[in-house]
Amino acid sequence: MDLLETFLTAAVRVATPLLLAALGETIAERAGVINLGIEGAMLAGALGAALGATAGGPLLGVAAATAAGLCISLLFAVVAVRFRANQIITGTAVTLAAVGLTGAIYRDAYGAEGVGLSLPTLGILPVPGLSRIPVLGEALFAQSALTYAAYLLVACCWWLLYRTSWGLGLRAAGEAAEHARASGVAVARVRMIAVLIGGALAGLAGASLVLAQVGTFAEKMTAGRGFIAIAIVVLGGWHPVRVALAALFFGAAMALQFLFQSFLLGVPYQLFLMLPYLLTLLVLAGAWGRTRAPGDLGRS
Amino acid sequence: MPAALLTLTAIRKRYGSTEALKGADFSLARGEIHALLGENGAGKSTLMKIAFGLVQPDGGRILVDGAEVIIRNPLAARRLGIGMVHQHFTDIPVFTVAENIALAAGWPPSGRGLRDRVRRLAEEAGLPLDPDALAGELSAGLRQRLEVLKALAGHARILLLDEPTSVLPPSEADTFLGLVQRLRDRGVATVLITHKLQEALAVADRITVLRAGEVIQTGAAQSERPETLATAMLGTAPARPAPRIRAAVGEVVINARDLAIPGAAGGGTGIRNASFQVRAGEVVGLAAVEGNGQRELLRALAGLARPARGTIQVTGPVSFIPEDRTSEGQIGELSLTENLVLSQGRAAPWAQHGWLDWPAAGRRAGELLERFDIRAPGPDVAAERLSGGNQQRQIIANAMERRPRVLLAENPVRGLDLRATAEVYDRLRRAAAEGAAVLVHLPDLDDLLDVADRILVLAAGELIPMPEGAGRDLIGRTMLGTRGQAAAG
Amino acid sequence: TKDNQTSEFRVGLVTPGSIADAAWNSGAFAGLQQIRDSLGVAVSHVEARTPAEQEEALRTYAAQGYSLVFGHGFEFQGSAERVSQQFPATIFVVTSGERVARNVSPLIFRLHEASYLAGMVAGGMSRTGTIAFVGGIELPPIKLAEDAWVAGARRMNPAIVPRSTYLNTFDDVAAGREAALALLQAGADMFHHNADQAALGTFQAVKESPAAFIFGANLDQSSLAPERVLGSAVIDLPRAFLTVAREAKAGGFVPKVESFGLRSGVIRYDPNPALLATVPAPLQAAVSAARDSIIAADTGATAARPAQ
Amino acid sequence: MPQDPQLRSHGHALRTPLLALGIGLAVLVLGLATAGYPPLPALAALWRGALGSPDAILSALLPRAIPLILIGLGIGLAFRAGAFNIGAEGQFYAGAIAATWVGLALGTWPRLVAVPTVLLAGFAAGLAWAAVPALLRVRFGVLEVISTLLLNFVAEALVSWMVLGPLQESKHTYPQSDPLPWAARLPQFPGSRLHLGLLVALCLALALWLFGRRTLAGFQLRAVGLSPAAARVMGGVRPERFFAAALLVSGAFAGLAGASEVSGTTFALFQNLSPGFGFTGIAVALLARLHPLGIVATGLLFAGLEAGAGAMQRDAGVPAVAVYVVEAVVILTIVLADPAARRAGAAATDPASR
Ligand SMILES: Nc1ncnc2c1ncn2[C@@H]1O[C@H](COP(=O)(O)OP(=O)(O)OP(=O)(O)O)[C@@H](O)[C@H]1O
Ligand SMILES: Nc1ncnc2c1ncn2[C@@H]1O[C@H](COP(=O)(O)OP(=O)(O)OP(=O)(O)O)[C@@H](O)[C@H]1O
Ligand SMILES: [Mg+2]
Ligand SMILES: [Mg+2]
Repeated sequence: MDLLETFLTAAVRVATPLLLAALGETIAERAGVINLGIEGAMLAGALGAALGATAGGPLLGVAAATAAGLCISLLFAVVAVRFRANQIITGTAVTLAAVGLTGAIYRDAYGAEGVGLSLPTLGILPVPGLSRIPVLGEALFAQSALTYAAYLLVACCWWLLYRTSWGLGLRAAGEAAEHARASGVAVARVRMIAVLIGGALAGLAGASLVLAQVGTFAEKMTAGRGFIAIAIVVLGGWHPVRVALAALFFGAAMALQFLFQSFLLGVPYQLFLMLPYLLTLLVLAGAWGRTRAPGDLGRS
Repeated sequence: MPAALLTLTAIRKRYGSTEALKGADFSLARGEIHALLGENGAGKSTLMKIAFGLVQPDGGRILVDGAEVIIRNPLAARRLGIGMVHQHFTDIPVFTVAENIALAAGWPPSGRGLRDRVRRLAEEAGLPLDPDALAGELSAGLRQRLEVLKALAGHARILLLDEPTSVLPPSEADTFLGLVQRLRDRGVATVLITHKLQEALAVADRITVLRAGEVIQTGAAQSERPETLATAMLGTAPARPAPRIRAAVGEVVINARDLAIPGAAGGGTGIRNASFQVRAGEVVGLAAVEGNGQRELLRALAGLARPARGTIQVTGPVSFIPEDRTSEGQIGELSLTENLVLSQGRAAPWAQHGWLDWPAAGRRAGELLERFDIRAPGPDVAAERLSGGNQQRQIIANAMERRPRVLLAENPVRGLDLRATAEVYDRLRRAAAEGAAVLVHLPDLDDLLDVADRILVLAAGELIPMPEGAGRDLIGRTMLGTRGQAAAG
Repeated sequence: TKDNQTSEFRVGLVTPGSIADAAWNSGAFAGLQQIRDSLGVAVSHVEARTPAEQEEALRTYAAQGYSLVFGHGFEFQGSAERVSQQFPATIFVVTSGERVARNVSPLIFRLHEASYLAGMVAGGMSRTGTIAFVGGIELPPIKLAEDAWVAGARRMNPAIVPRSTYLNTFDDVAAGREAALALLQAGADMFHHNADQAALGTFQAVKESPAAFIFGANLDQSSLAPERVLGSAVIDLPRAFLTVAREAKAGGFVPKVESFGLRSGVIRYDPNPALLATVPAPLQAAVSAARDSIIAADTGATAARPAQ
Repeated sequence: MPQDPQLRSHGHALRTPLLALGIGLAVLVLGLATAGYPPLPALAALWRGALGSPDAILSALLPRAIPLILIGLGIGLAFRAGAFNIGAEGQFYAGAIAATWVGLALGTWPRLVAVPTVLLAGFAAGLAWAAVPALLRVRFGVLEVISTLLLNFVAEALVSWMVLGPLQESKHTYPQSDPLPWAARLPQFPGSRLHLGLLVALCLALALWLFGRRTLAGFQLRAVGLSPAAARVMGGVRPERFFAAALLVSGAFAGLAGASEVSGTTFALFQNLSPGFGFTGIAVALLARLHPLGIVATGLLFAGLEAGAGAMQRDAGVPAVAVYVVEAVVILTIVLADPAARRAGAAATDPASR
């Protein structure tokens, strides 16, 4: 494998959890709900994946992760949508709760001082034929099953948002809740479901970190990916396909950071750490910047 | 009398200290057009919102087809076959026309079918509209068409129309009312709220008058005359129209030369070429079919848009009354006092050196409530709590308060009842008499001829001054122009 | 009287991070529990992430009359000195600290001595001639460990090419893996780390690659990848903590630089017995000789910080 | 009857969080008991840590509250104008870096001049850091919600580089700066960790309150936040100016918080100076419904909660992870218990560009 292939493969791999979480957040935000709790849902998903995989292998891990993400976002949905509490505060608190709960459950299950869990992982599943395509084949088609699931979910999200009545109502609820209501959309219910879908996808993102990448769990291991996913949603202009591209862009910038550190010596590493964010700002200042948020985003 | 399709009995609704409805009874028969009249703030919209599930009543009963129902939300209303055109636009601005209609009708949002379906609907209704235009970029008149199409798309048996014609020019209003009559023939029952008595008398089968939350009378339309209706609405005989004031014309206050202004993104021609002057003491009418550049022209004069070419000279305080009151004319969350303070800026007596004297502003806002006959519990109430017409009065009051040298008004009587409309016309004339240059656009040419001293016609982006005393026919023909039809549709 | 004494002598621990990190902080917590169990004294722990919280925590322990307070990291040095002036009756121990004050005592772990030995093994065993180090944040003890690891490898193979990546986090396991994957691409086949839990990802990457090996840090980490961990540079934190606490409880504690190296037994290079056979005997002998000479050169507990 | 929930009654703004706190504590007792920790000792520790003694108040509660109040005030101002600044974390670090840099150079200056200079440096640096998103928004239409977030990560890397590079202490060993000279340090209340930054924060809260309540500009700023279109058409103001100014000032307040933290609490630059002040600051501002005096109250509330949380670990053996849950429960209960706070900032947290 040459360097370019390594880089592209790493980009897609790094992008996968970001993409999954960002897709879920796209759905929630299109419905008008900004959910800062997805960082917590992702973390819950990671722990769910670890517990599930310990108990019954990677597939159970994926299922448990999805369920855990769902549970955490149910808490968010009840407080922020059902009771219409402020979404930002609620999301912050839900993430805090998830950090605490996952830590407590992890310590309870594996011991107070932590262990280096070693879990069965999903492994790489090359698509016959396609993975042989020069340059891009390896990057796109020699990944874990969860990466392929993410591709599929991009299409699903697009179809849901733009090709179904329910998606139309969802977007209306995000643009102008009162008007949507006057047009017969059950705003609260739609938002609730959107948040839950977002939570399930964030859980899946946690699963991909644990089961497709590191094969272990650690406290706070999501390390802010939920917030980066939110940035990706904005960068992608709240459109699933562009969100996918934005996630790939971010994945690429992060992968580049590690390659630079490994190959370029003598440059302060902090400069590389800034790289993904500075690149994104540059892209935003260029043609991609003029995005428009859903009109009623964040209004509970 | 045919069986009642929708019956509202003893409906009560209270907003804080305001009793919007005090036990109102209303019934809509199968296949009738039932006009609902009343002054601004009488409770018409509230009654209809209750029938549509947007507002829950404090008391009373609702019957549909003789069976008692609870209408918890608009979805429930839709299921019962009720459609509504709201007094304010309720579209999703970033959706296309087709998407907005699909949303309201529960149609799937895309696929080849939708566009054709929408086109067919628009043609059948006689309200052509581009399915791919963005709702937010439509002019007010076209947005109103969209509202109507949304209500029609659901195949409602009961149509609640809250001032559907208030922003439509007379020709379109006629088309629309013809449509309502055709729908009646197909068995659709309609409630028509309007402030235009002629409309009600022309198309309605029955007329109900609401005053201060109570039904004053209901009866067959044939037995009514405008005077009796007006008396019922007001509680007293209507005052005679004030004599028309004619002021001496002074120096040039607006001087525009070789203007070109790009049209709004959603269509409309913009201004290609306009040169004109308005002098102090004149009321100049801007006659134009929707989308012919009047919006752009008024905004450029108000300093809100920059012309692509040409010069504008405007002297002295400018007041601009925008067409869409909810998004630009006021801030609904703010109180009347706060809206007043915002509209007056630094020049106001309560804003000495940038420090605010709220009590002084509040007192002034209270005075304006009296002077402009704004029905509100007090100046501290949020503007959004007022009825539509009272919101409009408040906006006009604030605009006048600046003692403008230049008064630009875009359909300032939108949603006003008869008396208030007459008052506004009178105020425009009096402002001119006190030395202002007034430039006003109204969709109704007759009204415009009534209020204006002379007329400027905008057609296809060109400005054509009319000779003094030009007749209705000449102006109407010029508006439609040889050079191009309206961009609308 | 014994009861009286135990109720008076209380030990507090402030960690800069989670005690479930299976490394730096969990070792300290284990040490605290050992103090409680072995000495029968009351103990207390608090996690404090920022300098402000850390000073507040030290101060609160002192104000509550704790006799011995551990600040677990170099970052406690400044705040311990400030607080100690107001609370002379409390002994403050700063792990990886720098200076002695009247009642402030630094505890220095010369983990780099063990990392040096690990580096020797890596240098001797590397086939590609490239070795890699994954660091959390570039803290002094971590940088020292990296430098020693490189020096050890150079000793066995002067042409060795060292690579390193800093993650700027100790939490992000996935970053630990990505860094290792990039380093593998750069040709590295021997890994060492000092990134606490983030290094779990590095272990995973090494496990997945056909021919790479890794050396653990802080704890004996052979169990994380029994086939791939050649050895670990170990700090026996409980043993060190207990040593200090016992002395302090006995009443004879004189603040001094407590420095632990290979000689003390607190720092060790523990080879993975399962893989010992793969390490050539001459290399093993060289490592033993190096360890002995380091121990021989160590003059005692009051050794100053190693030269920077 | 209908009242503007945001401004009218200050008593109310202060009362509801206290009421909510009571309900939160009740939920807390249940939670602790379920998790197997005796609730009473834990609650007693919470109380002791936050308010239990003069020392707790002066050395734990109040010093913690200072950065939260300063940052909350700035965020409150920005949100009011509709500027969704979630970059206070980065602006805080920018201020801390500048304050350290300037402070280290001022050893020979008289304290009366040096300290204000240091604070001013932080203020200016926070302002400059916020100028980037302001410019990006006004010139290129980049939503500030994303640019401020991204700049947080940049600032964190920057401070990490500073403490290992240009600002590293003179022996070049530790990732921290040299301690600030005495002249550059904010005076402390004798025998405690409380410093004069509190006074600065309180004065600014008062000033902001007056600004919002009594000045035309403050009122126009709020109008811009509620409806830029109406503020422009009807109010004749230029919304982008208010928007940008609010964003800049809010950055400056966060920068000032960074300077006050360095100059009053840690006396040196560290890379983990902030435990997430920028994000807690958002909650502080929203919970106070963006009201400046309310922000003082909610800042104290959060500071008390965190100081008390430390005590729960220390004195009641509740582990740190459980303490996170406790904090989350309290916050959630507060937002649920206070319907006005629920609506609060619903408009303000709207990052849409309208
Ligand atoms: N604009 C809005 N934004 C968010 N939530 C809203 C909005 N309007 C109403 N709600 C919430 O929605 C619920 C009811 O409104 P809605 O009509 O959307 O649903 P519904 O169909 O009545 O509910 P259900 O799902 O129980 O049938 C209430 O809980 C209310 O708090
Ligand atoms: N949301 C609300 N909060 C408080 N008061 C309200 C609210 N909506 C309506 N009102 C009050 O109820 C009364 C009736 O209002 P309504 O909108 O029904 O009047 P209307 O007859 O439709 O008037 P208009 O012709 O001006 O539209 C008015 O006094 C109005 O101020
Ligand atoms: Mg009405
Ligand atoms: Mg009306």
